[in-house]
Amino acid sequence: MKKLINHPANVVKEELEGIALAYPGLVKVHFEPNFIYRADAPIPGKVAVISGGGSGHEPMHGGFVGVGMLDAACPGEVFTSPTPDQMLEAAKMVHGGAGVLYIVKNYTGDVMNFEMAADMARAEGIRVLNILIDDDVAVKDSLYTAGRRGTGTTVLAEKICGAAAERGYDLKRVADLCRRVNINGRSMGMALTPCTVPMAGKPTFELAEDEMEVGIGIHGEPGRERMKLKTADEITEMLALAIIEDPPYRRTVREWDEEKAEWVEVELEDPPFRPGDPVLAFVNSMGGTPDIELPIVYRKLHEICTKKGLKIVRNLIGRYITSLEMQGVSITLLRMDDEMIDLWDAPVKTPGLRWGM
Amino acid sequence: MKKLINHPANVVKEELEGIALAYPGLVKVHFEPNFIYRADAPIPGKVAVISGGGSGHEPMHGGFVGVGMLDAACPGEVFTSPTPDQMLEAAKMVHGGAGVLYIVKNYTGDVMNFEMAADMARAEGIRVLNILIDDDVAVKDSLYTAGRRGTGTTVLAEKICGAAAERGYDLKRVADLCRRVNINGRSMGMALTPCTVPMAGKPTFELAEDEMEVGIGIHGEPGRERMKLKTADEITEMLALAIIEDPPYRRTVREWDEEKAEWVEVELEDPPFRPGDPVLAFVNSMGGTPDIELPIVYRKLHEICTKKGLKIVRNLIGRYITSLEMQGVSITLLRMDDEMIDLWDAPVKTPGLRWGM
Amino acid sequence: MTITRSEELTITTKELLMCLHKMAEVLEANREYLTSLDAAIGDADHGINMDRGFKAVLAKLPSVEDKDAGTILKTVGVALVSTVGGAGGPLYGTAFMQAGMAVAGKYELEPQDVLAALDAALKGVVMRGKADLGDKTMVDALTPAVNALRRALENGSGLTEALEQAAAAAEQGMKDTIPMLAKKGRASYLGERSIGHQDPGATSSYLLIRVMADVARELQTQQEP
Amino acid sequence: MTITRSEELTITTKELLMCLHKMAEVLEANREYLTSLDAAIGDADHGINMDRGFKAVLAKLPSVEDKDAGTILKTVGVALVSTVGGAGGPLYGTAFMQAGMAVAGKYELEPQDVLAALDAALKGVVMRGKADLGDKTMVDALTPAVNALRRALENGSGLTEALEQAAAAAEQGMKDTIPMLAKKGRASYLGERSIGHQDPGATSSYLLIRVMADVARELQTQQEP
Ligand SMILES: Nc1ncnc2c1ncn2[C@@H]1O[C@H](COP(=O)(O)OP(=O)(O)O)[C@@H](O)[C@H]1O
Ligand SMILES: Nc1ncnc2c1ncn2[C@@H]1O[C@H](COP(=O)(O)OP(=O)(O)O)[C@@H](O)[C@H]1O
Ligand SMILES: [Mg+2]
Ligand SMILES: [Mg+2]
Ligand SMILES: [Mg+2]
Ligand SMILES: [Mg+2]
Repeated sequence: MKKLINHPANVVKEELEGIALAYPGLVKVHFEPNFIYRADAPIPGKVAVISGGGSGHEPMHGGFVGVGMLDAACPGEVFTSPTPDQMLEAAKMVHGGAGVLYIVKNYTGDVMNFEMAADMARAEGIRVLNILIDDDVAVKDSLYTAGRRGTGTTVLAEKICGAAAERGYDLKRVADLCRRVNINGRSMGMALTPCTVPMAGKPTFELAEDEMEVGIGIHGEPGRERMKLKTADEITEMLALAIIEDPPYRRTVREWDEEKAEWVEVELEDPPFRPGDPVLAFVNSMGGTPDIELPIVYRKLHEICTKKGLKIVRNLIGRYITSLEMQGVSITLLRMDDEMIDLWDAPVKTPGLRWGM
Repeated sequence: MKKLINHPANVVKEELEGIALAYPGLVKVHFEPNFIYRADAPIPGKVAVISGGGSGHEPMHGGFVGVGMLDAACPGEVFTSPTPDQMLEAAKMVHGGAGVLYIVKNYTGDVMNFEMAADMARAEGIRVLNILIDDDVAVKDSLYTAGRRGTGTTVLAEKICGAAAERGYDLKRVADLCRRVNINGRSMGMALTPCTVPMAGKPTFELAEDEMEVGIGIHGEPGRERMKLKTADEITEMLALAIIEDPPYRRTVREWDEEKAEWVEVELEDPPFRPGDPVLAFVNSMGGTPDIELPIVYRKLHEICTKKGLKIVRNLIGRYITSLEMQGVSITLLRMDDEMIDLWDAPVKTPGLRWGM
Repeated sequence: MTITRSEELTITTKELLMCLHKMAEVLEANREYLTSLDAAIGDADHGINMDRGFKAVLAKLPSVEDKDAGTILKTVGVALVSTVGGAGGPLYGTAFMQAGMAVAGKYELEPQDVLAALDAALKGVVMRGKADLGDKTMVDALTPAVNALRRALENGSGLTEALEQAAAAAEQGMKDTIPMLAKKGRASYLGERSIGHQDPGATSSYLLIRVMADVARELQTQQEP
Repeated sequence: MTITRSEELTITTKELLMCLHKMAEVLEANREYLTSLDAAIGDADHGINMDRGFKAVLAKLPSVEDKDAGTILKTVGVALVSTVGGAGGPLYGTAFMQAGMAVAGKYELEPQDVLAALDAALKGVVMRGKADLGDKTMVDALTPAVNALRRALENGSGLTEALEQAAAAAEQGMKDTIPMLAKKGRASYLGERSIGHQDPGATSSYLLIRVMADVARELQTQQEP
């Protein structure tokens, strides 16, 4: 294992120490429990948007804390969901009296930990809603699986909901928007190489020189299928068509019902893409793929979208939700509406995403 | 070789096609000869800042074309200096009548090609000055080598000079500023892994699991020394001290003398760092190193600078000048003055660096 | 019920603490093993997570060593919830917290208390994770273990023997996860590819019950002259 | 000078074009070889660059096939400058452009013309790159080649023989770069580590001169009954 680290057990702690030193005016770091939060939090009257998940996906989520995006992020160990006490303490630190939105990627661990945290926060009198992101079309059904994983759409939801909260949307509106972003976003990823969790010390799987994994998540786990290496155009087409031609996806998710004051099962359906849809096209490096390769993928994605009648109105190309040093790419398409476009364009100032200020 | 490409020979061309599709309002791409240029160029009365070099260092230089930074960038083949016709045509396309600054990294190929281009552009009546960036302290002398290589300081010079040009500085002033940035900036890098040039198909060198290369350039070439792998703290200390304790560096470079209308040898000296110096600290991933590791390096760099009395007034942490998928890191320290800080903070809008707009 | 009270082994809080220390040792010893199982069908952290969690447990135990078994177990649960993370954290955390509720106030655990605690633990895991038998999770090791424990005690076995049977059932349950297709947790994303691999959570569950059986046998041996 | 004009081989533009085609072939065949030499002490692109450059040259040649040798060579130089890039582009580009200037207007090259062209090429490389003998560059192959060619012609050898000696000298010069410490170009950054490796540019220079000698021998053989 070759990494710029001191000791595998200290990676997250030392990363957080570095972040605290690097962006003092923008974010602060709380240790034990660990979370990164806006330097100017709490902002009275503003909904606090909080996310979190395992480390190793940088810049997500810690790199998205700042003005116009997240109020706090809770980093777990590498590829391991954070714990409820982190989420609870983060909520207590940044909430401004207008409630907290937890944006949760749909992984069993994340879901359970964030649900526990929400219960604990409510017990302390803080309004909390949890919205799940489950956008990975590599997972076909939700009956025989834990449901679709949360991947690329998470970044877009954090930006759009962060902007909404900054504009003064109330908790219910931010949560509804987040759900809307989620059901309109779809992703799929692939890997050319595995990655190595520092504490594990060896790659999460092995791939021959002429093989790739398709339909991976973001935790170095093997994907749905191993296949022979293909060209960038073929890979892009495979991912893009899986997304664009994905049928309606129906499942139930657990959300907190504020009126009933209990967790309820909510049925959701993702409408499929249709010709004429305006979309945000997001080409994301899994971490180790160099920037020179991303426009090659974008080029083909643009061609396919055009052929399918999808109009790319915004794009995002780079490393935003990664799996350590894994080489590979994921594609996310998000059907946009005017409100979402407007919120996407709103100023944002975080270590990982910045414009307009 | 595992890459998201179609054919090794088409990598640069298809990358450029993708860039043209991805940032239509911001940059345009000219093919044969290849260059990327500001969509709103030429800007009458503004000095045009142009750079270029081999591809494989993305986002440098093409990702730095836009408002407040480069007017054009000329990408060569991977790790191969571009050709004079690219530089000439780029100059003709973007110059706004106030002259052109070529920012040139000190590699034999880049230097010769940019000198030929400058001669050709002057023959066509365009005022051109070339300023060299030679900041890599891994190269000790200039008598027995081609002189220090241009590395991390290039990114900072492009930002600062781009901002100056945007503000209306004249050619001489932008060139003087660029020279000042160069003599105040020092860098050094190291690699944990090699990288693979697409056309070559195999790694540029081989390293054992417990080895690293120290004092590398940015072209996948082996470094000054191969040594046993060390911890992030030890590596950071090694690079940082080599930079901070570097003695005055003296060499002659060729610059164009506008009065004499000929190339002249100019003697330059880089003053060493002194306690109290305000610096910009730049921690750069060589491409494949994941973002989680960079704050770990920054943390130690911050400690060392503090101990040495250097005051970090600005920083930049991320992937900006890379060697394809190479894992490793480079550190650059730039002694700042108020003018440089002010220009650093000025708005910039490029695919690779953006703030304030 | 034909259990002769006088012959019975009971577990004091001191012995419970010893058992928890053993669990921590065993999880440390099996860290790579559990992690490699998780690498095959998950994300290669289960052993690391459990080891980190039980190290945190060890750090917490001194502060409750004079307390009742319920308090000790709840403390373990809270420590696990706040240090393990992932799926394992809430699941094992809930399991220990529920087990603690089941024996609240007790300073000595009789066989029925052990059964009540383990049964509560299993119910806690199911409540939190909603996995069914056959979904290829820790439930597939815990369920047969609790059933075997109950049956053995009902049939008049002593605690040592009953825990031995529970451990054997857990081991079988763990092995039975190999041919299963995962339907819960991270492994479910692999679809057919999850078949042929042993579930890491079922494995850690077996290991923990194995420790309980081993500790009981050791105590029994010490008590017999 | 004791050269008997009647015995002499001259090079027509058609033959020059043939020679350039051969050069392109040889560079293509040696692409990996030159690149691997460059990987050891440079950046692994010299073979790729030269191959790309000469492929571009081939594409340009039809447009000048009726032109004089000077125009042909200058066209080659311009094509190289605008397609090779790196250090090789300006250096070889300048070399061919200068060679072209040296034989401007000629449709047939006599031995002295060949010498003048090669000499101009070398001077062009030195003017552009400022390398000294012993710096471990193409200059270390070109200089002995030009010297050998001049000496052989002065000593009365025919062009074929003289070019054979030039090629042998270039080959020796190329090999002599192995123990050298690089002082110019990318390899100079390696310091001591550049020692023990053959310079890629010296190697491509040898290969090009080798082609000239081979082509001359072939023409000679064809002309002799
Ligand atoms: N819904 C669930 N119910 C019960 N056990 C589960 C559930 N989901 C996952 N598990 C168990 O958790 C184990 C994985 O734990 P761990 O690796 O610590 O968490 P993560 O999957 O978040 O990395 C699996 O092997 C499985 O036994
Ligand atoms: N200053 C110089 N003068 C003469 N030849 C040089 C000089 N610098 C480099 N070379 C030659 O160029 C060769 C490398 O060419 P190439 O690989 O195409 O360019 P680059 O080094 O830019 O990648 C070296 O092997 C050396 O022979
Ligand atoms: Mg995990
Ligand atoms: Mg090169
Ligand atoms: Mg796991
Ligand atoms: Mg080279």
